[in-house]
Amino acid sequence: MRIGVFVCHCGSNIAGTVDVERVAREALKLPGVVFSDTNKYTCSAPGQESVCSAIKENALDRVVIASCSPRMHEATFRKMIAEKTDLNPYMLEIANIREQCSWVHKDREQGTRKACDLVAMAVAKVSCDRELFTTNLPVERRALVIGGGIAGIQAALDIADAGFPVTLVERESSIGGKMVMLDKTFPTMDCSACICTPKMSEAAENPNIEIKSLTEVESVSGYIGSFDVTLREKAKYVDYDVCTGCGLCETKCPTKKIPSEFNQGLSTRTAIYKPFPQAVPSKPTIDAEHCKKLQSGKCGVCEKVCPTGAIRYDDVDRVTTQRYGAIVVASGYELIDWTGLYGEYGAGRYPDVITGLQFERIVNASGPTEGHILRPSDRTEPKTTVIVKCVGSRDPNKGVSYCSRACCMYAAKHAHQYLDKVPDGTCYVFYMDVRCAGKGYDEFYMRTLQDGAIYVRGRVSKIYPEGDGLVCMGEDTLSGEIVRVKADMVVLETAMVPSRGSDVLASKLNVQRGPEGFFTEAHPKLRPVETNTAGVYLAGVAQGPKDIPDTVAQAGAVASKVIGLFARGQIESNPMLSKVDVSRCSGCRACVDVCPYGALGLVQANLRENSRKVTRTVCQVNEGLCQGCGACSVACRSGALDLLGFSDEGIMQEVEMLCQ
Amino acid sequence: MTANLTQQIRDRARDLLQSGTVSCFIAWEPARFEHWRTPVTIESPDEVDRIVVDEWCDQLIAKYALQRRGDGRIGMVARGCESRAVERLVADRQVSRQDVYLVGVGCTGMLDRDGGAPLKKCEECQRRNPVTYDEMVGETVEEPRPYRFGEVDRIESMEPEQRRAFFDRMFSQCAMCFACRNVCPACNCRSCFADAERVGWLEKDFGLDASRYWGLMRAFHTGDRCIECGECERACPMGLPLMTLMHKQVRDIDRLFGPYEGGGLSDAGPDPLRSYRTDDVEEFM
Amino acid sequence: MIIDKRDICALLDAIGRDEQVYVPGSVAGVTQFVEHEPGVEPLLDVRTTKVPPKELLFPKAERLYRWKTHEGHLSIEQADVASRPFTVFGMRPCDVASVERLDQVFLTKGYVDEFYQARRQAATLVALACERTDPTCFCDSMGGSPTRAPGADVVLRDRGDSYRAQAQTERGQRALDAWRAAAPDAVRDDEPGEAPDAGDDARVTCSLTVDMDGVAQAMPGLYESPMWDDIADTCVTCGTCTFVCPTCYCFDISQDTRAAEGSRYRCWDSCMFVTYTQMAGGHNPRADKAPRVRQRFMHKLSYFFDRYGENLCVGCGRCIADCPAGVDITRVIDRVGAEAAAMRGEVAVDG
Amino acid sequence: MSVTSDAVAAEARSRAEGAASPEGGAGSPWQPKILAFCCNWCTYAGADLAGLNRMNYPADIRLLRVPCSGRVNPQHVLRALQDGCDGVLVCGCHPGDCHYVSGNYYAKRRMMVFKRLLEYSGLRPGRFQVRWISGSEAGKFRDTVVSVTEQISQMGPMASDAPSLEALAGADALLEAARGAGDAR
Repeated sequence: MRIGVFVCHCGSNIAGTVDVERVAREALKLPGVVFSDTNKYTCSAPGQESVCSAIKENALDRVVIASCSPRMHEATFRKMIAEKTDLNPYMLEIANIREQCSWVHKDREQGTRKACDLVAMAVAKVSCDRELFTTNLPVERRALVIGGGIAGIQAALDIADAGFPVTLVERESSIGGKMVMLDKTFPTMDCSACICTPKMSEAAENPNIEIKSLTEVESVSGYIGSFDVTLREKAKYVDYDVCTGCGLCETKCPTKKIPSEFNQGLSTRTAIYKPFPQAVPSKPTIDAEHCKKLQSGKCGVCEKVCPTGAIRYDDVDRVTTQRYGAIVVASGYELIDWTGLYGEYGAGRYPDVITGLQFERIVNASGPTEGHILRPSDRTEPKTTVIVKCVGSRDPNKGVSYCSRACCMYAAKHAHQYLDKVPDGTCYVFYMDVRCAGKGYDEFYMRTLQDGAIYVRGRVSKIYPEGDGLVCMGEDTLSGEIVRVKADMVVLETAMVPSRGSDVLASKLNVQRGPEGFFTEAHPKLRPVETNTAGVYLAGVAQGPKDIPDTVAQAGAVASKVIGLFARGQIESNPMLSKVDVSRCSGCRACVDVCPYGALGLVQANLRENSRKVTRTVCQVNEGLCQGCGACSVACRSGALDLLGFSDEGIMQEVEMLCQ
Repeated sequence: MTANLTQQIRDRARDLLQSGTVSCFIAWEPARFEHWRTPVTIESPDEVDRIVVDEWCDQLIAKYALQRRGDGRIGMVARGCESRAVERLVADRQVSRQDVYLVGVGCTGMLDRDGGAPLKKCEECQRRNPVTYDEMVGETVEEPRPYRFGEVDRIESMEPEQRRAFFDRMFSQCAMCFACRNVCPACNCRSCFADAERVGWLEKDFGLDASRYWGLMRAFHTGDRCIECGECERACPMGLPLMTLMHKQVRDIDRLFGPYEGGGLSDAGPDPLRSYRTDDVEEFM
Repeated sequence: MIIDKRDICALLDAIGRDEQVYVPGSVAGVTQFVEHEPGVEPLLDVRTTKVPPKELLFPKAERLYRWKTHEGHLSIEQADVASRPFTVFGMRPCDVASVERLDQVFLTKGYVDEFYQARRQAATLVALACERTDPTCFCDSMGGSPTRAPGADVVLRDRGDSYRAQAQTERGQRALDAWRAAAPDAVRDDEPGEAPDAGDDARVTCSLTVDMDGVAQAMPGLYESPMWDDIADTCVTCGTCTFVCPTCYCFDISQDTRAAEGSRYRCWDSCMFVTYTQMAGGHNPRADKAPRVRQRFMHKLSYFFDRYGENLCVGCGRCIADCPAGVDITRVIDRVGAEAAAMRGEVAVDG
Repeated sequence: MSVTSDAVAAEARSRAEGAASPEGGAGSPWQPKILAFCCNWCTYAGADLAGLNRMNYPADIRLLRVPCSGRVNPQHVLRALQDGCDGVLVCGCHPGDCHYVSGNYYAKRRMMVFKRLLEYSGLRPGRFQVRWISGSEAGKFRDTVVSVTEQISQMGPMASDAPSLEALAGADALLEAARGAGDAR
């Protein structure tokens, strides 16, 4: 063993408090150390040059660099060794004598002594280091996007535009998500459908995008570059290859009184239906739950009227498995069900207490009221409207503790739209705070105030009917007075919550969710669109509440990550992984239970033991999934599992050296 | 234990062997001295009369199933402790439940072959009746579930120095013979960490540090999986009160993470130290 | 020389002033040889101590040498082999016999172990003949006797209220002289005319007996016998039998390495352990239980006999008493006899 | 008690205890030796941040970097305590923030049980501690080091925890009493 120790001055950063020359001299006394040197700035080009030439001249086979934190320059020095010497880059240990020594200890003697210890520990560890090699895992250049809202559509388009095939999976019968239900978008007041539906058709027409509606993810296995995903496409009862989307069936279907999901229950639809005219795929499906033919066998009108014979009452779910290199989670959100939480708002008993999304449909020209603002109960124009913000949001007692972020702006938008369409109307907005951080947002809010919206700071504590209207009671916390407003209609701006089934999806993908249920990004600042499972990315509200611009930006970011991965075509594996010594493994499964990545499995292995062939169940590490945390190596009682790079021997030797 | 239990077990063993239900039958036979018993594995129906099952059968026999793996179904007398040991072996995937055929018997405790006093392990027993079996011979017995943490209470009430002294003396008596491990149904690793020649793993110098390292680590490795059969303590040639380490962990785990099970097959999920809850008690913040 | 039982402690106190004296005692309930402490009565009524006195001559772990590297230079320092004189007081005849076996291993046939030799030469062995035997005792079947301890320097015989001490070697005679000088009040001369007592094999006998006739000769022929599988079926291959055995002498060489220095030591090992024959490349010729169990009995009853003309078993019965699984060497010997007879076609073996 | 046979171990032990005194030898005062296993992503980063902020803390602590607190084997801890460390600290991310999702949850359970076992077997409380310190909690890291160093300094070297002869004698009686029928036959 020929270990070289290089002690860095880091200018005066280290040398100011640590006698680096003494550290280098002391290092020479350590077992295996044949060379030591100091350097002004080891990470600089001349510093690296001197380390590399010392490695060559002294035929060093292991290197310790005593410098700043390994979190700072370990990668730099590994790269240096890999590129400029014949050494394996993993035959390197860093002794952190800057952040954890010279910067925190003033006493030169104590600092020097500690630096000597830290170098000795690194020497002990480097003595146990083994050559490690990265392997290149191929990447299947095909992406799966889960969720066909604007986030999923945008991500799919961006990836597809780069030339890679994408499967866009949507659980509903049309893509478009929530955005396509909106009337206008703040602050520019673009028509939401006008900007969303072209994206939808663009996705439908893109040859690289395959849209699978009424489809859910059944199971996922594998790892980055090579996920095997099983999808379940629910029976549609319509053969899309034959159907032309003429819509005749919809007009003839006798079951017409089903509340329209798209219109938030404010209108009805038929049993064979397209959720809205611009739906993509632009073809109907049969709602089996309400279809007379499927429920009782009597009817069959659609089959009779269909000019192309596309109706298939015997249609079944289709389960397919496909390999993907990357998965984008854009599963979006839904609005909190306020009716179960806010009894004081009538718990849904008053028809004129509606949600923001219902208001969007009412105000929309293609909505149930053709854009006239008419309240649901009697279809009259409300002269006084109250908008209540933070229904569910920022209310840990009843709803969720977080801020849903977009509501301040769409409350302002709703007030603006109302006052625009009902010029003699009065609009009150009850609020806790007005948060309008965003380009042009505060200006929009100010315009709404100029429009005449009356902002009252306070929560509405009760809504009760009086005459043909509703009274909203609450405290104006600025004046301290109790306010009672007689309203004709109340709009509740409800909280965004993770879409249903997020928990199941999270466990299938092995990604984490925060306490509020949104998917957790790998790092809140620096890896905002990645998850802790490599190859799985987050876009849109699935990761946390946000508005459309942020969602689209995030979708673009995700696409760039996926495109980057696909462009490389392969990924270099982290070689510091768990390694199993099958001769010691009992196949007890303790490791499998603790692995957070599902990287360990039990396999039947044919082994040669004591010159005999045996078949036993042993543990196997999936190198694509293992992230090198080492939890398994502790769960393994017999020591069959070890973590390369942080081996038991290396750790024990460090301990022993310290105790020397 | 009923008087004719031996005969009943012999009859069942003979039937099971004759019918081919099992390929062997594990029980006890008399040893050289009166009241001395030794485990026996019977392979032929002609030899079942060697079997004796009475209040002197002090060894736990379940672990002998491991050496018969792959040879067909293994018959076995199963008291509470054997049945729990089988569950442990199943949970640790060392045998499958179908590989063993358990002839259950209710047990009222074993006696010391040299003096006739009840064995300590039996006085602390929580499961006298088998928790799983394929057939029962005789009636189930009453489950007194005696308090088993008296020793733990006593030691916990001591000062650290006294405790250190107690365990220093205890571990200094350890012969490093590994009998505790070799009889323990939870110690079913193919290869034990103590047998690994690794730097810093386990010294062979028979010193106090080595025996403490062995004693504490073995206890920890089995801490969440101990079925409390007390076999380690019975087997220890130095008579060390090893169960005190197990009972300590059993009670801690029970208090910290919910009802202690140990057999590994409860509905509560995997063993306590290979699972977690995000709302676990927090004491390290 | 006569020593009244009530004066034993005073005598030991006196001997203990000049050298270490080890006597049967109890540590936390485990009987073993302990250093005599002034005023503490030895447990001379205990027959075989749980822990044999073997480790006084052959420690569980013993440093052989130390090494050190200093600035690239390696230095080796031999461990000290000298030992100060000591007395083992109250060894039972079987344990004395075990020392004779160890002597064979460590001092004869041209192989002299200097560490053992130093301790052995420093030791004065004082035997205590047995007046009664335990159910597990069978020394008289193994060529020994409860009443005689020919390997001891001094032998004590119980006379009711007193012990009679007789020297059997020069060293023993010097010891008696020293006792007399050190504790004149605790000892007195033999009654005039009292004849030397050589022990009486008929007076004290073991209830447990085995027939050793032809066993050593029969063993090699039983190497492939299925009986070893039967015995191994029961055995749990712990090291209890080997560690409580007064004659088992297997050791391993291990090391204690710390950075720039370290040492090598030898330490007890057990042929019952799977690691005993574990080879560096992973192969293990005795990976299974049966070959290990066979090895133990072959060594005790055949290989050792071939080399030294006696068995590596002195019939102390410790392994029988302590085996957690009830494996019993006397039953193995019986089985060997029966198998051998069967092979000769004399008797059919059953069970 | 076996007297001669403990010599090898006793020497190793006395060396471990001797190691507790600094190289300066008999003249210089005892300084504690404290080993901290720190996870790479949180506590090690927190310690780096403490350095970046030029926080000051006692120099008796040595950090050993591991990828995750879930990588710390109780065997490492026991070994360190036996080999001459006067105190051992295991640090990781806050529960819920583990870089590896759940490693610290496992570490938490393991260490909760193991710490109790160690203290049950006579380790003085404080010698082994576990703390969750995030990458941003440089101050908490500093405060933890200060408080742990303070506690260990007050306790003195590990060797001083060796029980007195009286305690050992008392232990023998307790040990004998703790044996049950059928044991130590």
